[in-house]
Amino acid sequence: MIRLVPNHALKIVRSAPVVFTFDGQSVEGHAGENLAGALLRAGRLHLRNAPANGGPRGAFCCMGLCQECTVRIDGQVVEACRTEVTQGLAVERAG
Amino acid sequence: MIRLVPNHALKIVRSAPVVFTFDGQSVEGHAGENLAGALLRAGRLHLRNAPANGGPRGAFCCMGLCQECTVRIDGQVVEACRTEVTQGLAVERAG
Amino acid sequence: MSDRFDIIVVGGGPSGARAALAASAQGLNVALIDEQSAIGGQVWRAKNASILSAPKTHETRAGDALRRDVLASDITHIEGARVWQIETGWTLHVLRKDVSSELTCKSLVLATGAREYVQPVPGWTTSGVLGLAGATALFKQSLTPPGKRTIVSGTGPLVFFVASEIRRLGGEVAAVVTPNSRRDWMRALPSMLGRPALLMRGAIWVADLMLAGVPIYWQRVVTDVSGDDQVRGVSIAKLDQNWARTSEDIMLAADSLCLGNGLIPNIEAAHMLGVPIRHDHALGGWIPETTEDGGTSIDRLYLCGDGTGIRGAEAAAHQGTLTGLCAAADLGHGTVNLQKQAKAKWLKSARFGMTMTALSIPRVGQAQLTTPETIVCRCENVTRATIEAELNAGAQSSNAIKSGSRAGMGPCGGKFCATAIAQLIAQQSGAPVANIPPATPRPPLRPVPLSIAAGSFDYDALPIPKPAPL
Amino acid sequence: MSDRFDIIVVGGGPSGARAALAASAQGLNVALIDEQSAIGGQVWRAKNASILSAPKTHETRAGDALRRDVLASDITHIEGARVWQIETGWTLHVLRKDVSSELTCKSLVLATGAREYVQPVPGWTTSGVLGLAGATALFKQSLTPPGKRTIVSGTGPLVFFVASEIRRLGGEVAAVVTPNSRRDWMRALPSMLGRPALLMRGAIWVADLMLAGVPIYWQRVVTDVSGDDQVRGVSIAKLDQNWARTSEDIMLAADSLCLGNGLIPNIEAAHMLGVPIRHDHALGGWIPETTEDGGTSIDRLYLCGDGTGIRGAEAAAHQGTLTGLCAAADLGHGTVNLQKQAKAKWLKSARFGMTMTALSIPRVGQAQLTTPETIVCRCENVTRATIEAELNAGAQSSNAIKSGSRAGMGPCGGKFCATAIAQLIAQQSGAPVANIPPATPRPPLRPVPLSIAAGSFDYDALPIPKPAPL
Repeated sequence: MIRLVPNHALKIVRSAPVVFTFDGQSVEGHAGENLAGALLRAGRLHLRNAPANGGPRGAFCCMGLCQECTVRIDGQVVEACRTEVTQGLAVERAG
Repeated sequence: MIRLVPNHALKIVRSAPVVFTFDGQSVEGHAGENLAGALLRAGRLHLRNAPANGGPRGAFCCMGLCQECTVRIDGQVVEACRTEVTQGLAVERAG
Repeated sequence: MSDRFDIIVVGGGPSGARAALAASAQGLNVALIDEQSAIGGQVWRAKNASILSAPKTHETRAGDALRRDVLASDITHIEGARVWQIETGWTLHVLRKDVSSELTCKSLVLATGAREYVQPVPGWTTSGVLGLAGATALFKQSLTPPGKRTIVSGTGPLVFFVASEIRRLGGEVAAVVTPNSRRDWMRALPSMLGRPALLMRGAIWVADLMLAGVPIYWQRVVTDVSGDDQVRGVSIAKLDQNWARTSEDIMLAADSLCLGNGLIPNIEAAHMLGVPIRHDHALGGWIPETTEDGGTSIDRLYLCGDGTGIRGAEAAAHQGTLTGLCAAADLGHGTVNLQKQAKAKWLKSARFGMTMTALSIPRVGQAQLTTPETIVCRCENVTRATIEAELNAGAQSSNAIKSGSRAGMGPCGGKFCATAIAQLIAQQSGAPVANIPPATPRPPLRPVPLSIAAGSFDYDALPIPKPAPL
Repeated sequence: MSDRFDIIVVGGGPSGARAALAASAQGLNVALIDEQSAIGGQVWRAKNASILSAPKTHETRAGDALRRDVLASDITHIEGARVWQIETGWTLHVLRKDVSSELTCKSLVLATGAREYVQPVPGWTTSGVLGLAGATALFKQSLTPPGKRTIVSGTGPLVFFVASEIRRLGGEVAAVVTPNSRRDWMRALPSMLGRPALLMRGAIWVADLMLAGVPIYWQRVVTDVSGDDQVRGVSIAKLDQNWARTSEDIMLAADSLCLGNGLIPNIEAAHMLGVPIRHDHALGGWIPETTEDGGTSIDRLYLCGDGTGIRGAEAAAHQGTLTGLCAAADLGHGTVNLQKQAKAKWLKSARFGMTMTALSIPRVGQAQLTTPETIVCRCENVTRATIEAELNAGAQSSNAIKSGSRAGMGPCGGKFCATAIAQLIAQQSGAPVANIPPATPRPPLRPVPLSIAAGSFDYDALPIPKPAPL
C-alpha cells in the first residue's frame, strides 16, 4: 500500500548494547541512551509506586518535569528520562 | 477532505480576453495562448475532418507532430497547437 | 573565563538559542544555560548518544542548523545545567553534575518554553500513558515508539505529528482521537494557506493515516484508561461543540496512549521574579506581561519564546532574535534595522502559530471528564474529591488548595495539576479561570538534591566551540 | 553574427540545453535550435504568454532554472525554428516564421527527445482523446485541463502525474486506468528507493487520488472509445500478466480521455543521417547506436537525451552535459574531469529512468486491442484491415506497407503509426518487432509549406541574452 510516511525503524543504527538491572532483572539498553527509553523498549513501564495508594507509575512528560519516571540508583532518586544507561547499572523501582 | 494536490485553478491569472471566430462562431481566448488550448477550453474539439470518411478529429499530440489539430487560416493549413490566438482571427475547420 | 556575563539566556530551544546568537553577534559576552546536553529545546531535541545514525527529518535538520550556529559562535554554552534559583541583579544558581554554582550577568533572558496540559481522566496515571508532547521528546532522543500498538489522542496538529512519528519509527497506531472536528480544521485553513509547506506536512500525516486504514475519531475524547500496571484499553466518547460528552463510551484495545490537550507556557521563573501575569486562552493560558520585543516591567529582564505564549517553534526563533537584539541594544550594542526585520518575521509566523494554538483552547465540557475518584495531582496522589472537599471547606485559591490538600506541593512543583485545580476552583466559584492565578512559585525552580555541594563552574568540562560546519 | 557555428544543438529540452551550455562554457560558439518559443522541451515546457501568473510547480522551477542558464550564457538560442533538412558536413535547413535559412557548423548534436506511443483501439481518433504526454504539453503551456471529466489511461508514472495535474488545474478525474499491476510497481520499488524525493512525489499523486475517491483500475486497459464528435464513454477491460484481455468490458462515462503507452525516441533525424539503429524494449524501442558519451559512427555527429533511449529528464540533462563536453573536447576544448562527473551522474539517474521505462514495455496482448476496423494511420485514415490486406498481398516491410496503403505517408511522417504497423507485420510474419525496422525517414523532417521563401537568419529578431537572473 501507499505509505506517505516511511518506516525508518530498520534504518536506525544504535550503539553497542549494554546490560543493566531493573529490580534485579537484566535489561538490555544501548550505551548513551537514557533509562526511560531503554526500559520502555524492554516493556518495563512500571517505574515507581505512587504515595498513598502505591499505584504503578511510569514515564509521563519525558522532559524532566513531572518526576513520574523517578527510579532509585545507589540509594538516590533520579529521573529515568535524564539518566544515562551504563553497563552494570543497578536500578531499583522507587517510591 | 484532505487534498494532497491543491486546486490551483483559481490562482491562475490569464491575459486579457480576445475574441476570434471558429467556423464563423465567436470564441473567447486569451492573448498569447495557442488556438488548441483556447478551442479546447471553449469545448470546440472537432477541428478537422479526416480524409476518406470525414471523421471528426481534434488536438492529439499537442507537440506539433501529429498534424491532427490542423485548421485553416487565410486559406493556409496550420497547426492549432502552434498558432497564437489574436483578436479577430478567422479560423476554419480543415480537411 | 569569569562567571560574569553581559547576558545570560536560560533555555536552549529555538528562542533562547536565537536570542543568545543575536546578542553574541552584537559583541556581547553571552552564556546560554540549558538543561539538555544539546541545543534544540523540546521541539528540536537532539538524538541521544546511542543513535549512531538514522534518517534525517525536518526536525533534525532544523535542530542541526541551530546547533551548528551556536557551536560556531562565541556563546558560552552551559549544557546539562538546571537553574534552580535566581536573585534579582542577576545571580543565577545553577546545578550541574550535582554541583551548584553561581553565575552573574547584567541582563537576563528567560526562554523557558512550554510544557503540556493533560486533562485528568480516570486511569490517566496508568503506566504506558505518555504526554503527547512527551512522546515527541521520547521519539526525538530515543527514536523509540511508545509501545507496540498506541492510541494517540489530543488537540491541534500535534496529535497527527505524533501518530505519524509512531508509524515512522515502526510502531502501530491503533487510532487517532481528537476533540477537534473537521470543521475546526476547515476554519483554520484560511490562516494556514500562507504556509503551504507546513500545510502539506500536515496533509501528508493525515493522508498517510487514512491510507493505512488507521481510524481517526474526530470530535471524540479519551474518557477512561484501563489496565493494571500497563495500558490495556482506552475508552472514548463523542463530544458536542463545547466538548461535552454526548455518547456512550466505546473501548479500543492498545498497550499505550499518548494524551495531550495543548501546550502551556512555562512562566514559573518569570512569575517568581515578579513579572505580572495575565490569562489568555489564545496563547495557552497564563502568560507573563512583556513588550513586543521581550522587555518586562523589571529592569534588564527579558522573556521570549513559547514561555510568553504558545506561537510555535518558528515564531519562537524570530522572537528570540528580536529579544536578543533588544537586550543587546539596551546594553549599548546593536542597531534598530535588524530588530525591525526580526519583528516582521516574528509577527508573520506568530499568526500561523496562534491559529494552531487556537485548536487546543479548552472548552467548557473538557473539565467534566474528571470524576471524583480521578487523581488530579499525580505527585501527591490527590483526587478530585479531596480537592473539592477543601473547596467546600472554604479554600478559594490555588495557594489555599496547595496548603490544605498537598495538591501541587509534590516534586513537580504543581506543573501538571495547576490548570486542572484552577478549573475546579472556577467550577465551584463560578469565576472564570482568568480570575484564578496559579500558586506563587517558590524556589527551587527545579528539584535539587537534599545535600548539594556548592562549587564554581568547571569551564574545562564544557564542550569547546569548534569552527562550523560540524 | 555569422551563420557558421562551432556546434549546433538541435532540441532545447534538458539534454540539448545542457549540451549547448557545456560546450559554450568551454568557449565554443554554439547555436541551440528549438521548435518552441522557450527552452524546456516537452518535459519542462514553458507557459505560453497568456499566463500572467500561476503557482510554481516542480516542473516550472526546473524549467526556469534551465531557461535562466541559457539566457545567461553566450549561446545563440534560435527559438520557434524547425530543422527540416540536414546535409552532412553540416548544413541545416531551418524554417522560422515561414522563411527557410541555412546554418552551418563543425559539429552537430541532436537532442530530439521523445514522442509517445498510443496503442490504436476502436474510437481512439475521437475528438477529446489526447495523448497522455500530449496532455502534459497542454497543461504546461495552457494550464487547461482536457475536459470537465477525464479518464486517464496509460503505463508507468505518467498516468498518475497526468491525473494529478488535471486535479491541480481544477478538472475532475473520472478514473485512472493502467495496464500495470500493483505488483509491477512493487517490483520497481527497490530501484526507486534511492530517489526518495521522486518516490514521494509519486506516492502523493496516488494517495491524493485515493483520498479523493478516484477509482484506480490496475491491470486494466481502454478497449473502446464511444462518442460521435466528442468522447462520451470509455470501455475498459481487465488484463492478464501478458496484457491480454481476460474480462468483459465495462463502460465509464467521461468527456475526455488521456491515453498513452509509453514514450518512444525520436530517431528520424539520426536515422536519416545514417546512424545505425537497433531495437531495445528497455529503452523505448528503436534507438540509434551511440557511445556512452554521445558519439556516433558518423564524424562530428553526436546524440543525447531521450532520443537515444528513454531514461527520463534528469538523466537526459546529465547526458547532455556529457555529450556537450565530449563534442567540445573533440574540437580541442575541454577536460576529462568534468566528463567523468557528468557520466557518473548520468548513469545513476539513468538507472531510475529505465526502471520507469520498464513499466511501459509493451507485452504481447497489447497489439490485440486493435480490431480490423480500427484506424491505425490517423493521417491517411488507414484501417488495420487495409494494412493486413497489403500484408497478405506480400508486403513485408514498413516501407512496402507505406507505398502500398499510404499508411505512414501522411503529414505526420508515420510518427504515430510506425510502431503499430511494425506490430502487425511482426504478427503476420512471426518475426520479432526487433527485425522490423521503421521505414527510412525522408526529408522534410517537419512539414514545410508548399512554397517557402529562402532567406537568411534575421538575428536581430532573436531574443537578446540578458544577464541572469531573469
